[in-house]
Amino acid sequence: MISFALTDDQQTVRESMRGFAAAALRPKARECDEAAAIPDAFYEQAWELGLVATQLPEAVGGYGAPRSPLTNAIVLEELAYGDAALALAAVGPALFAYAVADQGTAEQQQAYLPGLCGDRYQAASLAVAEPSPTFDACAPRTTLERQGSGYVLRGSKCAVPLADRAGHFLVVAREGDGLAAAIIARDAAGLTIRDDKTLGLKALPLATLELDGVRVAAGDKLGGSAGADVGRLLAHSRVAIAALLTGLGRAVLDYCIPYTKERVAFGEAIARKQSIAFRLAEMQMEVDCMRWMTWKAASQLEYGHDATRAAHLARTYTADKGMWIADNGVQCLGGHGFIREHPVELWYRNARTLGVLEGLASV
Amino acid sequence: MISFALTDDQQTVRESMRGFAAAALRPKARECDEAAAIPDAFYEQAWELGLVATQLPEAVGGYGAPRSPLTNAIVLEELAYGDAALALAAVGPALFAYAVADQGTAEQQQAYLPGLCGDRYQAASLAVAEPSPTFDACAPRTTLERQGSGYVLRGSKCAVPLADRAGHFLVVAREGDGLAAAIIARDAAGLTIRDDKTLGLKALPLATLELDGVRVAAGDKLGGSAGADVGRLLAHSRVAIAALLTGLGRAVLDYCIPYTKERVAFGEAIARKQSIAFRLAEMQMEVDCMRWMTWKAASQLEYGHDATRAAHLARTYTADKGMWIADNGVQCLGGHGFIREHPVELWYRNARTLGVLEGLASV
Amino acid sequence: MIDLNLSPNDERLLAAVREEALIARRYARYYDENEHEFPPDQLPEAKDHPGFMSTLGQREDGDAGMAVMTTLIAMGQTWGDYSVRMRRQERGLGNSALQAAGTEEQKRKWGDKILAMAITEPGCGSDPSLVRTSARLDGDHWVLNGEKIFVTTGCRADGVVVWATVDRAAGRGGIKSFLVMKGTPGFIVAHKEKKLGIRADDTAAYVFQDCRIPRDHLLGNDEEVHRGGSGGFKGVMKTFNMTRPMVAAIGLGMAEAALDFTRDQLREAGVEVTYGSTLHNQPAAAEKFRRLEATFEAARLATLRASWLADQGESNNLEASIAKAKAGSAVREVTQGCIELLGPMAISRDHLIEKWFRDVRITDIYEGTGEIQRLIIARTILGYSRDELK
Amino acid sequence: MIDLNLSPNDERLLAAVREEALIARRYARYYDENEHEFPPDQLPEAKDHPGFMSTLGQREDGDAGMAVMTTLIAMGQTWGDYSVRMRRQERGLGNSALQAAGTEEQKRKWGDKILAMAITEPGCGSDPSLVRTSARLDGDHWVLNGEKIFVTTGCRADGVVVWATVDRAAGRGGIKSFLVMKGTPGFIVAHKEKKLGIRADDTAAYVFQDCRIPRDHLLGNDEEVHRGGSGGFKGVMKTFNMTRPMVAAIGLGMAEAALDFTRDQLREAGVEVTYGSTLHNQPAAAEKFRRLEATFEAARLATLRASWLADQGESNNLEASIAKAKAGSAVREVTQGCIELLGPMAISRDHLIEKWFRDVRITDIYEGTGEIQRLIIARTILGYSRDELK
Repeated sequence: MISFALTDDQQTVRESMRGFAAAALRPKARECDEAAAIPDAFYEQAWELGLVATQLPEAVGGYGAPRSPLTNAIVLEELAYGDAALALAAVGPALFAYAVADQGTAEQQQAYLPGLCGDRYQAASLAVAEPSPTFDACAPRTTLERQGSGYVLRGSKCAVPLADRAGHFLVVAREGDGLAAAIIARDAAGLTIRDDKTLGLKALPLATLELDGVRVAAGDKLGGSAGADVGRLLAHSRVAIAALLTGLGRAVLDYCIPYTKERVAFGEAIARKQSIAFRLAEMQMEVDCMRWMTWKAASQLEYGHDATRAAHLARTYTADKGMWIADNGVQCLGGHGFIREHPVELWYRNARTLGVLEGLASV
Repeated sequence: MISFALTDDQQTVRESMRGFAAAALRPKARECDEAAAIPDAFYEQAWELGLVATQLPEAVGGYGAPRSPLTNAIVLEELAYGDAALALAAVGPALFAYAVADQGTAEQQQAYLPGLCGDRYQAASLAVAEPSPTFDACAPRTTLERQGSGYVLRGSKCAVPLADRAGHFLVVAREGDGLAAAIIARDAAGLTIRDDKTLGLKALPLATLELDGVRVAAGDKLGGSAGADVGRLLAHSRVAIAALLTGLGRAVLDYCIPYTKERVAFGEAIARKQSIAFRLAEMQMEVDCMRWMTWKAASQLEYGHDATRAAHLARTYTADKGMWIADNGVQCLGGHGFIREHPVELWYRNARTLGVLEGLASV
Repeated sequence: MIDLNLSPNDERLLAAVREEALIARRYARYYDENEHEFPPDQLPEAKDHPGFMSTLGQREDGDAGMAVMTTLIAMGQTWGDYSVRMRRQERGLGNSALQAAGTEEQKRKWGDKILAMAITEPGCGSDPSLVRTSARLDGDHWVLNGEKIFVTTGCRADGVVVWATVDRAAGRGGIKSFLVMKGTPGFIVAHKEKKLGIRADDTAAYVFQDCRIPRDHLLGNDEEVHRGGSGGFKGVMKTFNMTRPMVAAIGLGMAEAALDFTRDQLREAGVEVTYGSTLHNQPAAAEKFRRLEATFEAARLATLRASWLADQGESNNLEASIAKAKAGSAVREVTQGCIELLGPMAISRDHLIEKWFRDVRITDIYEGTGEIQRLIIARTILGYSRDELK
Repeated sequence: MIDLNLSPNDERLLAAVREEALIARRYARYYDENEHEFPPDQLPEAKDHPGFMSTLGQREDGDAGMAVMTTLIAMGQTWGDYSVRMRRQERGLGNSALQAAGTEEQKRKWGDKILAMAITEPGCGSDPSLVRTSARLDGDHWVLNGEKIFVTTGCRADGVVVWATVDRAAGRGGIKSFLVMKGTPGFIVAHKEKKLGIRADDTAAYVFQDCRIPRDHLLGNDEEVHRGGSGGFKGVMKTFNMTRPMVAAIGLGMAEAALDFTRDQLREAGVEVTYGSTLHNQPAAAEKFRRLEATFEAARLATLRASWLADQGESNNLEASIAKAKAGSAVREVTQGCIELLGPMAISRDHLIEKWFRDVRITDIYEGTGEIQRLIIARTILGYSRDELK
C-alpha cells in the first residue's frame, strides 16, 4: 500500500518532539557547540521522555511499544530540527539497546537491557566507523577472531558516540568473510578510549576506541553463536542518519525563509530575487525528497523487507542534499552565514559530519 | 610561461575559420542533420582550406607548417561553433594523417600521406570506439596479434568517422599487455563496414567496422616494429573533442543571449529574470573554463610534455559542462527548445554524442 | 499508517501494465523514425491480449488509491513507450478541464469525446495572462480568433478546450475556456511539429479564423468577467494540479526504462550494481549508477506523494509542483547519465536509450516549465503573491 | 604564444613558496583553536630561512608576468595556511585602493602603512550604494559617523580606507573613500568576529563616532559629487578588479591542499588515482577525485586568465568576476568532496582538512558574493545596465 499517513500516535509523538526540540535543543545548540560539551542535566531531561525504553520489551523493563523504525525516523527528524548533536545525545543509548532487542539472544537482552530502562540516564553505544581513508562499513578492518572459549577484537574504531559515558559498546567487526558484532564493557582489558575532536557535532562526546586484543566472552557475540544480521543493523543506523539530515535540512530552510524576507539589498527583500527564491524552492523540494527517501527505507525495515538498497540510497541521497542545503543556507545569509552568531555555519559543519559518519543513531 | 596570447597567425586562422563556419557550416547544419547526409560539394569546399595538408611535411606534399595542437584546438572550436558534424567532416582525414605524421615510420609517411595532400578531398580515418557497455579507450577489446610475417586484427569498432569514404583506417587495438595501432585498407579481407545511425552528429558518416581476422602487413603497424605511443594519439583526439565541445558550448550561449533578450514573459524580457541571467552567466563561466582546460592540455602536447592527465581532465570536464550548457540552452528556449526549428535541440543531441565518443578528431 | 511498499495486488496489476508496455515498445522505433504517422488506436497484439484493465479486478484493502495507481500505471506505460499503447487512451487534457470546470450538461454532452487543451500561443510561453486569442459574443455565438501552439494530442482529438480572452483589459479575469469540436468552420489544424523527441505524439498548432461556436460552448457557462482577481481562470488552473503529477510520471517511466536497460547492459559486461558498501573499492560505474537511481527514486516518491494527497482530497498545489519540478530535472540527469555510463553503444539508434534521452526532455518544459514550478513553490513557502515574486 | 606550463624558474620560486608554506602550516591548528590570538609578524623559523622573495632573483624570459606570479604565490602561501605566514604580508586591501585611487602625495604619505578597507555595513551586504556611514565637511575636517563590519585585517592594520557618503541623495555618486589612521579619536575598533573559518584572520567591526579627519584624507581629493553616474565610485570599484583574482587564488590554495592530502591518503590506503582510462573498471574513489581535480584546475586556469589580462594592461572586469565566481563554487565542491572521499577520518581535528573545508567557505562570500559576480557577468554579456538587471 502506498500511504504517507501518520498514525494518531505518530502525530502526537511528532508534536511533542517538535515542542521538546524547540524548548530544550535549539536554544542550547550554540552554547553547547562552543563549549564542546552537553550539560548532564540535558541527558536526564531527555531520558525522562523515555525515548529508549518505550520500544523495549516489558520483560526487560521497557514500555513494550512495538519497535517502529518509521516512528523513530519521525522522532529523529524533529529532534535534529532542534540540534543534531543534542538529538544524538538524547537517543544515543538506543544504538546499543535496539540492536540487542532486535538481534540479541534472550540472555543478552536480560543481561544488558534492564540497565537501559532505569530512571537515570544510562549510556551504551555502537562502534562502526573506523579512521581509515577507505572506510567501508560493510568491510571493517576491525576483526573478531575465535580464541579459546570466546573471541578477541583487534582494530580501531572512531567517532563512537557517548564513549565517555557508555557502560558497554557493541563493536562491529569482520569475522572471517562475514560481519559480526560483539559486546564489550568499557573497562575491558585492551580497550583504550580517546576523545575525538571533530568538525561538527562538537557538543556530542565522540571517541576513538583502540581495541588491542580485547577479549569477548562466547555469550557476548550479538545473536550468540548464530551471529547477527549486521547488514540490517547498519541499515537501521543509515536510515537514522538520513532522518537526522532531513531534520537539519528543514531547519536550514526554515531559518532562511524569514531571514531572506527581511534582508534588503538593492531596494527589495532578497527573497524576492529569483536567485534566492528559486534556491529556497529547490531546498523545499529536496527536504521533501530526503524525507520520502528516509520513509521508504524505514517502511521496508518496519514491514520486514530487505532494506539494504533503500537504506543505502537514502543515506547517499540525504548526505548529498543535506550538504547542498546547508551550503546554500550559508550563502543565503552571505557574510552573516560565516559568523557564529547565526546557526547556519553550525549546520554547515554538522551536515558534512553527519554525511560521512555511520553508526551514530538507530531507528 | 603562463600566456594566453594567440600568435598573429593564430588570430588570422581564427578569423578565417570563424568566417568559414558562419558562411559554410551554420547555414547548412539543420538541413544536413535532417537529411543525415553532407553534400560532396562541402567536402571539396572544406578541402580547399588545406586544413589537413597545412601541417604535413613538405616531403610528402604538405605545406610543412609546424604541427600545432594549440592552433588546431582554436580551429576546431571555431568550426564546431558552426556545426560539429560538418567540422568533423572537414578535418576528419587529419585523424589518420596527423597520427602517421607524428608517429609513423618514414615508409608509412611516404606510403600514406601524399594521397592526403592532393587537390581533391581524400578520406582516411581512425577507429577507436567500441560498442561495449564498458568501453575504455585504454583497454580496447579489439586485438592485434602476430601471425606469420605480419599481424591480424580481431574485434569490432564503432562510430568510425568517414568510414563510408575512407581509403584507409588506423585501428587502435590491444597488443599483448600494451596498445598498438594498425593501418588497414577499406577493401581488406575480413573487414565489413556497416553504417551507424546515431543520436547526434547525424550528418557525419559514422560506421561500425567488424574486424574478422583482418591481416596487417608487418610494415603497417604504426611506428613499425617499435610500435607507437597510442596514449599520446588518444590524448590528441581527446583534446580535439574538448575543443569541439567548447565551440558547441559557445554556440549555445551566443544563441540564447539574443533570444532571451527578445523573448518576453510576465511583462519583461526573460533575460532580465535572475533565473535566466545567472544561468547565462554560468554558461559564460563554463565556456571559458572549457577553453582553458583544452588549451592547457593542448599546450602540453605542443611543448612535448606528457598530456595524459590534462587531456583526460579536459575531456571529462568539457563532456560534463558541454552537456550542461546544451541542456540549459534547451531550457532557455522553453517549448521552442524542443522544436527542430531552432538549433538548440541539435546541440543537445550533439553534446551528448561528442561527450561519449573517442577518436573523432585530432589536434 | 505510513507504507511505501506496493501491495501484492498492485504489484500484479503493474506487472500486467509492463507486459503490455514491452509489446508496445516493439513499435517505438518505427513511429520515432516515421513521425508523420500515428500509432494505431489498437496494436495487432491487442486481440490476443486481455489488457491490464481486465486484471484490475476488485481493489483490495491495502491497495493504493486511484490517483496513486493512475500515476503508477502511467509510469508503467511510458516504461514501454511515450506514445505507443496496446490500446489508445480515451482521454486528453481537455477532458480533465471539462471534469474540473464544466457544467453537468456539458459533461454529459462531451464526456465521451477526446478533448485536447489549447493554452500556449506563439507570443506567450508559460504565462497564460498573455493569451491573445479572443472570443467575441455575437448574438448566440462566440466568435474566436487567434493561434495556439504545442497542443498535445491536438491532431487526433475530437475537439479542444481553448483558452481565450473575452476582455483583454480584465487580464486573467477575462480569460475563459471554450469547447470547439473538430470540423467547426474557421478552426484550422496545422501539421504536427517536428520535435527533438516524443515524435509519435501529436503536438498540433491551431488557427482560429472567425470561428463561430454556440454560446453554451463556454466551459462552465460563467460569462461574468472578474476584474482583478483570477476569477473563472481558477477553474481551468485546477486542471494543472491534476496533470502535473501525471506529467512527472510519464517522464519517470522512460527514465526507469533507461535505468533498467543500463543495469542490464552493465551486468552483461560484468559490472554488478550492489548495495551496502560505500563509495570505496566499488567500480566507478556502479557508484554513478546508484546516484542516478537515488535521484530517480526521490522524484518517484515526490510524485507519489502529490498523487496520494489528491487521493486524500487534500490540496496538493505545492506538492504537484515539487513532483513536476523534481521529475523534470531527474529524468534529464538520469538519461544523460545512463548514456555516459554506457558510452559509444548508447548513442546508436539500434537501441532505444538515445530515444528515451530525447523523449524525457519535454518533461521539464510542457505543462509549466521547471522555472514556473519553482515560482509556484517559492511563492507558496515565502507567502508571496504573484506580484511580490515574479 | 599560448603556453600554460610554468617556466623552470617560476617552478623553483613556487617550490620555495611552498617550502615556507609547509612550515607555516605547523602553526595553523594552534591559531585556529586560539582565535583571540594573532599569528606573529614573523615565525621563529624565519631567521634560518631566507624567504622565497630572496629566491625570486631576476625574472627571465619565459617567466610569468607579475600579476600572474602574485596570484600563484598567494595560492602557494594559502596552500600552507590562510593566515599564518613565515613573514606577515605588508599590505591590506586598502593599499590596493590607495594605489588605484590615491593622489601621488597620498601614496607617498601612506604607501608604507598597512591599510584595511571598510565597505560593508550591518544594513548592506554587497550593495555599496546602501552605504550609510556619512562624511560631513566641517571647516578643514571631515566628520565621519557610522558602522562597518567584516573589515579584513581590520584589527592589525595601521589605518583604513573607509567608504562613506557625502550626500546620500546623490546615491553612488556621493560615495567617497577616506583614509583614517588608528588612534584617531572617535574611531572605535570592536573585537574580531567569531567565524566558521579563517579564525586567525582578523575581521573587525568599526564604529565611527564624530570621527574628525583632515580634509586631505579624502582619497583622490575629488570632492565633487557626481549626480547619477557612478563618478568617484569608479575609482574605488577599480580595487575590486585587482582583488577578485587574488581572493580566488587564496581559496584555491587551500582547496589544492585538500586535494593533495586526499590523494596521499588514498594512495597510502591503496587507491591510486590514474589517468587515461575512462569511467569503467576504475575505483569510484579515484573517479570522484579526478572530477574534483578537474573542477579545481578549471577554476585555477580562470584565475590565471584574469591575472594574465591584468599583466597585459587589458580590462579584466568580466574575467575577474568569472575567476571569483568559479573559484567560490569550486573550493566548496572540492573540500566537501575530499571529506566525503576520506570519510570519518577527515572530520577529525587531528587533520587540517576539516579546517580547509571551513576556511574556503569565505571565498564565495567576501569581496562580492558569488551572486554579485554573476550579476556582473550577466550584465556584461547581456549588455544590460545596472537598472536593466538587478
